[in-house]
Amino acid sequence: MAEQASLESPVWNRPLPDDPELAAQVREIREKHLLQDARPPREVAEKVLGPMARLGRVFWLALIVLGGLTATWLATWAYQAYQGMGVTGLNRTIMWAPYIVNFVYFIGIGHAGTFISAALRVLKFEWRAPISRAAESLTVFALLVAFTMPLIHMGRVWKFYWMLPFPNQRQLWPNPRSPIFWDMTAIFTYLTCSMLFMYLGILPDIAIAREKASGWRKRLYTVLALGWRGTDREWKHLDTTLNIFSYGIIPVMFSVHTVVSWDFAMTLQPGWNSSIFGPYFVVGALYSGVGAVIIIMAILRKALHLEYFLREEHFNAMGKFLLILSFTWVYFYFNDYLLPWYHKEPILTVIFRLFTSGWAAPLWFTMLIANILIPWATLWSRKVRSSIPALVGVALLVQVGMYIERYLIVAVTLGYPELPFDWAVYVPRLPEILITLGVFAFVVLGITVLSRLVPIIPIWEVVEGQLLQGTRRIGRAIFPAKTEAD
Amino acid sequence: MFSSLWWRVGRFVRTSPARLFLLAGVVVAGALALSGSAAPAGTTQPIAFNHQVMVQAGVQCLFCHNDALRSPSPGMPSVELCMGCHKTIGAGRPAIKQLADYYARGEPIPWARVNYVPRFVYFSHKVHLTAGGLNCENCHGDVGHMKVVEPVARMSMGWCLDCHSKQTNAPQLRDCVICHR
Amino acid sequence: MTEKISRRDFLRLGAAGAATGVLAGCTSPRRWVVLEPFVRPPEQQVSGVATWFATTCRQCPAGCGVIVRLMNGRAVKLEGNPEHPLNRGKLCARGQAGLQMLYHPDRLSGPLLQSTRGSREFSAIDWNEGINRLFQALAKAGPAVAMLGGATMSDHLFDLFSKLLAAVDAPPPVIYDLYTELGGYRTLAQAMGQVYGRAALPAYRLAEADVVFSFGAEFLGTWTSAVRYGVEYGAFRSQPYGKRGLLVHFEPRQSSTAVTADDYVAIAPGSEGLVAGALLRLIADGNLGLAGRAESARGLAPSLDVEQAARECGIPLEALQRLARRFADAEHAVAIPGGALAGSSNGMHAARAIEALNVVSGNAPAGVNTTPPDLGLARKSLNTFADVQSLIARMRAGEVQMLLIHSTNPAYELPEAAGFLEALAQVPLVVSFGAMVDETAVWSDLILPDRSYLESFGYEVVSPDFGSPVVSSQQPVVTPVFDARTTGDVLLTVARGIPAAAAAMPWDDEVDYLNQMVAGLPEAAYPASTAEEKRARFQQHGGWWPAPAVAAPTLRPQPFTVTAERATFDGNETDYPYFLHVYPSVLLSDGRGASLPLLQGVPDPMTTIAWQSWVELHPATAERLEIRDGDLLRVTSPHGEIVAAAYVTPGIRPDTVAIPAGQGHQDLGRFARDRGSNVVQLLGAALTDEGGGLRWNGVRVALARTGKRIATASLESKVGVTEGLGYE
Amino acid sequence: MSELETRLLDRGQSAAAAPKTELPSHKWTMLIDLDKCTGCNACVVACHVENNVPIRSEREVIRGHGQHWIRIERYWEGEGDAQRATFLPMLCQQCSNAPCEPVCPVYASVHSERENLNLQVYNRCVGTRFCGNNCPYRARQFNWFAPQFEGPITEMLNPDVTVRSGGVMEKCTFCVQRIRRVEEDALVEGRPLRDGEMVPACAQTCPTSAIVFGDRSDPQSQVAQRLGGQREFQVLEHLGTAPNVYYLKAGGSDGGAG
Repeated sequence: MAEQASLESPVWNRPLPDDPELAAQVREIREKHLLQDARPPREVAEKVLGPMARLGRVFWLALIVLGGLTATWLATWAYQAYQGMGVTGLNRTIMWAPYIVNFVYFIGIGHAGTFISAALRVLKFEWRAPISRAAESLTVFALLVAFTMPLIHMGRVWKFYWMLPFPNQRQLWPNPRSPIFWDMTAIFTYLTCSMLFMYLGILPDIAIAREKASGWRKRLYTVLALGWRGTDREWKHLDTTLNIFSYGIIPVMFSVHTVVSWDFAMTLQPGWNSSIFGPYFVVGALYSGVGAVIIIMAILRKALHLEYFLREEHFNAMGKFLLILSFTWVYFYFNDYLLPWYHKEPILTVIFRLFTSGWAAPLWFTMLIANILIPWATLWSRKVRSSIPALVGVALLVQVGMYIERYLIVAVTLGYPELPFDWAVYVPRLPEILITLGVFAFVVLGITVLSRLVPIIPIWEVVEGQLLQGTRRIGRAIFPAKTEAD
Repeated sequence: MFSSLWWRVGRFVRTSPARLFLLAGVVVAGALALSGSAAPAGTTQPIAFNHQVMVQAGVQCLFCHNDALRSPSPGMPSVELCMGCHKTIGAGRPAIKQLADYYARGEPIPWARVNYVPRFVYFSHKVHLTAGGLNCENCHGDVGHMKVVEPVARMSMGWCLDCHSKQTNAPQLRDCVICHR
Repeated sequence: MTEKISRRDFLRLGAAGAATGVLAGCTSPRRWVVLEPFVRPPEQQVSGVATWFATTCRQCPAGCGVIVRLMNGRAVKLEGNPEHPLNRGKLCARGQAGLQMLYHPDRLSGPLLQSTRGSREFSAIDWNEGINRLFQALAKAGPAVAMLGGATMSDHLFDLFSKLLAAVDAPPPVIYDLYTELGGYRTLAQAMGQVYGRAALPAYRLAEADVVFSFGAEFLGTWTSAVRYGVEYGAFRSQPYGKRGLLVHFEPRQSSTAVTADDYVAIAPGSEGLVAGALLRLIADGNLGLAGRAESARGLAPSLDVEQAARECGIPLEALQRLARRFADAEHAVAIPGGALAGSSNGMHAARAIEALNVVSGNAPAGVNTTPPDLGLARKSLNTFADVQSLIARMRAGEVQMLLIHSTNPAYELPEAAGFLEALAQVPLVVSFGAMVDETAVWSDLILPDRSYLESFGYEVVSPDFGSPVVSSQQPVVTPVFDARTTGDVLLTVARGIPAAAAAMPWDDEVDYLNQMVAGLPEAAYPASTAEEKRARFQQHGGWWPAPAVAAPTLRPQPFTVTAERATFDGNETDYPYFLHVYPSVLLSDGRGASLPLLQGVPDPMTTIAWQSWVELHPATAERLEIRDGDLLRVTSPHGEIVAAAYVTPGIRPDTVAIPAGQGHQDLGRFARDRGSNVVQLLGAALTDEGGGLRWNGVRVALARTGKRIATASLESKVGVTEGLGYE
Repeated sequence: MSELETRLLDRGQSAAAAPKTELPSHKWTMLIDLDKCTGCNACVVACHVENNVPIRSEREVIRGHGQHWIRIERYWEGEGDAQRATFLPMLCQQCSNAPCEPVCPVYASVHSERENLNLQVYNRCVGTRFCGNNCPYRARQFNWFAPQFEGPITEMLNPDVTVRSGGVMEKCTFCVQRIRRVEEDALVEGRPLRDGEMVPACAQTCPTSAIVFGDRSDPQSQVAQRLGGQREFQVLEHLGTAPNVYYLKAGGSDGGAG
């Protein structure tokens, strides 16, 4: 009978079963699962668009602070470009460090977004619906930042275009053998795909916003909506395109961080030239990425009052996700260190000793605690996973841990080349620190601003999901279930 | 003429906005392509020196630029060398008077460089004139008919490569060290 | 006047030449370059093609021949003169850096007057006034004039100074500087005089040697003719039929010579003579070696107890015996007395004892037992520290009205105890000829800057010459960069005003003088018929030397005795627990190199430290005093104290600390000023037992942490090179 | 070079139909006899002067920005008081299989097949420093700041060598400017190069002649003659970089060749 009812009456006012016990079950299901807890589309839209338009004092404060930091970043960059790379703490042995660490880290962050929305879309995990866009926006801004890093790192940034293939009278081209060239290609592709993927997803929501908004927002949305009318044909196209993207973007994503890892794995530097770096970096990236998404989710939920959309179930799922990735990452990490520890390749042994008992030990152990001990100790418990503050805490720790891990790989390992005469230690100086702070600020700033410009929760996906959700009764129990769409 | 050009461009874009990107791309690529080379603009010389007159008077290039055969640089004639002839020849003319003044003051003449290559480019006149078997005019044009010498070619890397790829007896400019040290 | 102008053209043309370009390498090109050709080009000037001129290196007294590469009239590279029989085309680090002496930004342009000494407030005057003041003072002072010169002064200049002083009945110039003192030039020469009858610097041929015992002789770094010894050493290492000599080095600290030696023995400071004596004793008593060696050893060996000697020197007796056998058995064995021993109280004894080893092995050094042909050229004769002390005494007594100082820097180089500056206060007029404001110039009234050696004429009778006499010629290779004037001409100008001097110095300028001197030279290795050609070739080839003679030095030792004297040290063992080992820095030598960035910025071979000065400590010492690299230590001797950064190294005896000379300038240009500390301040003014040398190798010191710390400017990774890959 | 690169480089030169005249090729090789190296630093200073290598201030050296194309690496051998220092002159090894070349995105670090040298094209360098990281000898020097030559010192700059600006990687070139000079002279005189005609600044000044330089492809050259002795080794041979700088171990004879 329930099915019948669902087909006649709209999902948002399906009657509760008369049997109070069953009714209780249904209520429980509805409050637990967003997609079960259907509301009229208008209301759903309002829940998203309402807070979006209300710019409170906190928002402006954040805008000023983050904007300030971003400005500092650009100013410091200008100073560094004018003075020379010497203003950084780099030296004749460690020629890469701060910016490449950030580069790797942000590429990593950039992974999660697309992974969550594309992969989970492919796998038809409906619960991802409210998360996906926040994740994608994270991807886009992280990638933007990551892309500037190699430029900031260059000695003569004003010649950066020599790294791009363009016809010139010198008859010179970039070197296809250089991992940097692969990097550029991979990241460009990934960035473009991610942006398009995100933009396509936003289209219908912008159209909705266009209907609701007024003033400059109206004008803005009218342009951005590209005249979306929501005809069946448009929907059909959108669906197919998004599917194509979802399938296409996953291999790209894997390739990107593998290529990034090749920047190191392809060198002769002991501790870098390891064949496991590809998958190891990819997993590391996802690990830190998912963590970052959790943090962003929490922030948005608080800032935009999205309690209705982002529920315990989502954080719980992300928590599990984080735990699994933690396991995988540990597997690769110890693969990478078990071997040197066993075969005692001299330089690697020195580095290993440095991590375990040398000056780098505090960093190394902090990383182990943040990346392994805490997640493993906590994430198995549903209580932690579903308590947002706890989960965010863990996610933050994971960020710290993963940043340190990249730092150890790039800035510390590089200090130990083959000839002991050249060993060195890298100590950051103010410019790197300012720039690093600045880029972090920029990512947050970007998302903050974006979340106020476009619906950060994909309204149409949520509604669509809710339409397709129903309940099925088996005996005395009621379970959430997909209704056969006809 | 330009207005019509603008109109064409305008129409080209209007017909399909997407073409705007194409256009922008072309412009950028072109700009970048040109960016590598230094295009010398005209300048005034301290003395209105006239190569045409000298050449028609039968003075060979190597008479004044007399290091060209034995040195990477062709050498600029010393004021003394100029005066060698111009003590008598055309001593009355204003330009020659200027020259004489420089000589009397013992001051060098601040000639402005006409044919420019960047300082990280090492070009050897000696090799090109002897082993290469070129003549001055191959690169510097028909100076004999120039009242004021202007560069006939933008001496950019592409120009070097182009010539070396066309001349059969010129070596391939494969390794950068041939010009860049 | 052409000079001045054409010089500017040189610069302009240089600055404009397509190949040059300061910082233009990769920055966006300047579109418009002004080309300024010569007004009157110098002969054989081809723009863009290098011209080479031969001259003499003046970075140390050795007198190596160099050739200078000129591009568009600018000196861009120094190389050894391949023709020159002394250095044979080779050059050392200091020689290579010579160009910065020429192009140093802090060189003086024109004479300076200092109203109050030490104020560093100079007022520029023009040359006429400067020379005039010199003349007036000279005329007034009469015989109460003194001259203090350095060993790097050109011989012709020395001659002119001597003639001038003689003309006014003043005592002859005193030639003394720290470099020759640290090299033990004077002491060793005297020892040679006692052993072989001719007091000259010894020159040891290593090319064919089987065994070389070096007693603290840093002959591959700084000692006498280091470049030539480098050449010799190269040959020594690759002799015909794969023969490779054995080099044994005795020194308390691992110098770069010790590093290259096959066998290095860290002996107690000041025990070189004792080692030599013990070796003699062992050869004599053990009847060691080839025929006749033991006999001659018996004649010379001092009476000493070998066990005890071995203990004192810090060598196990077996090792000593092994070494004695090696030396005695070697066909061609050479013992080299170094500069270090000359600084210790028993210097002369040690030198004799070591030379006795050569007598035993029958290998006399070159140049000490053959009287060279008289070239008719004046040459410097070095003075001892005792002579300097008597000069100082005269100054203090007010017997010196006017002091001339050229190419030496006593205010920096003499220990405080010598009381030079106090004595200087008694001298009414002090004239410095320094090209830069050095510590001494600061205490002088008048500065008449001399030209750098690449801008001026001169010659150097090479010493030590390795067998055959060599005269290196010096000529200007570029038109002067600064408005400095050659002291030679200054002196000749002044002399005109003084009748006696005018008679003694009839030349109208120094070139005239040189030409007449050169004209008197016997036939050279290169053909030269007329006098003009002779002069031309003299400059062109970079000097005069006879066709190579194969006459091997014959051994004609005088009767002399070897005694085993112990070295004495200032300061008792309890208050001053460590021996102080002073050594000339390979790069900065005695400090004259400190003004050149090229020598300051290049890392020292043993410590890889640049721009700084340091105290070398044994790890045990460091552990006892809890000292880490870079800790600023207060080094105290009975005579003074300095503060210097610690450098812990296994390359030194636990009972010794080593400090290089050369840093710690207050003046001498922007690159030398206020870096490190001057080790000379730790030394006393005591003399050695014999020969009147400064006893600079006879001081004990105490170390104390100041609690402050500096970052060591070293190139090496200390962790890397000490712990390395950590295989145990 | 890979086929693809060759095609990329050939683009535009495809116009050349007729066979091109190729300049003569060489195998420039350096031999360093550690038995003769006395660590006197003459080579270092000579290199600085010849190649306009800037001297960095004390502050820079402390910050690890010391810049020398050739340096004397001093190691310690043995234990305790028996420890003895050893010198290892370290410069660009001009690897035939250079790790720095493939990683450069703009061909600033590029191999010259003809000279068998490892070129660094300063004016092409964008300063990614990838090459510097990938050089196991750390022979590449980066200009952390634009070099400063004070006052008249600018006048002793060698006009044959580009003065590198800030943000550019540089390294030992085997004094390629000298190589080119003698090559150009030989080309003009239409003769092959003579052995010993080309000597880099370090080898020229080395008092003990520990450094020997020449063209390995000429069997009569001193280098070719001396290669293959028992003492011969290459630094970090096992990495397969195939350096063109050979070292002779210190101590012990190698049958006259040392």
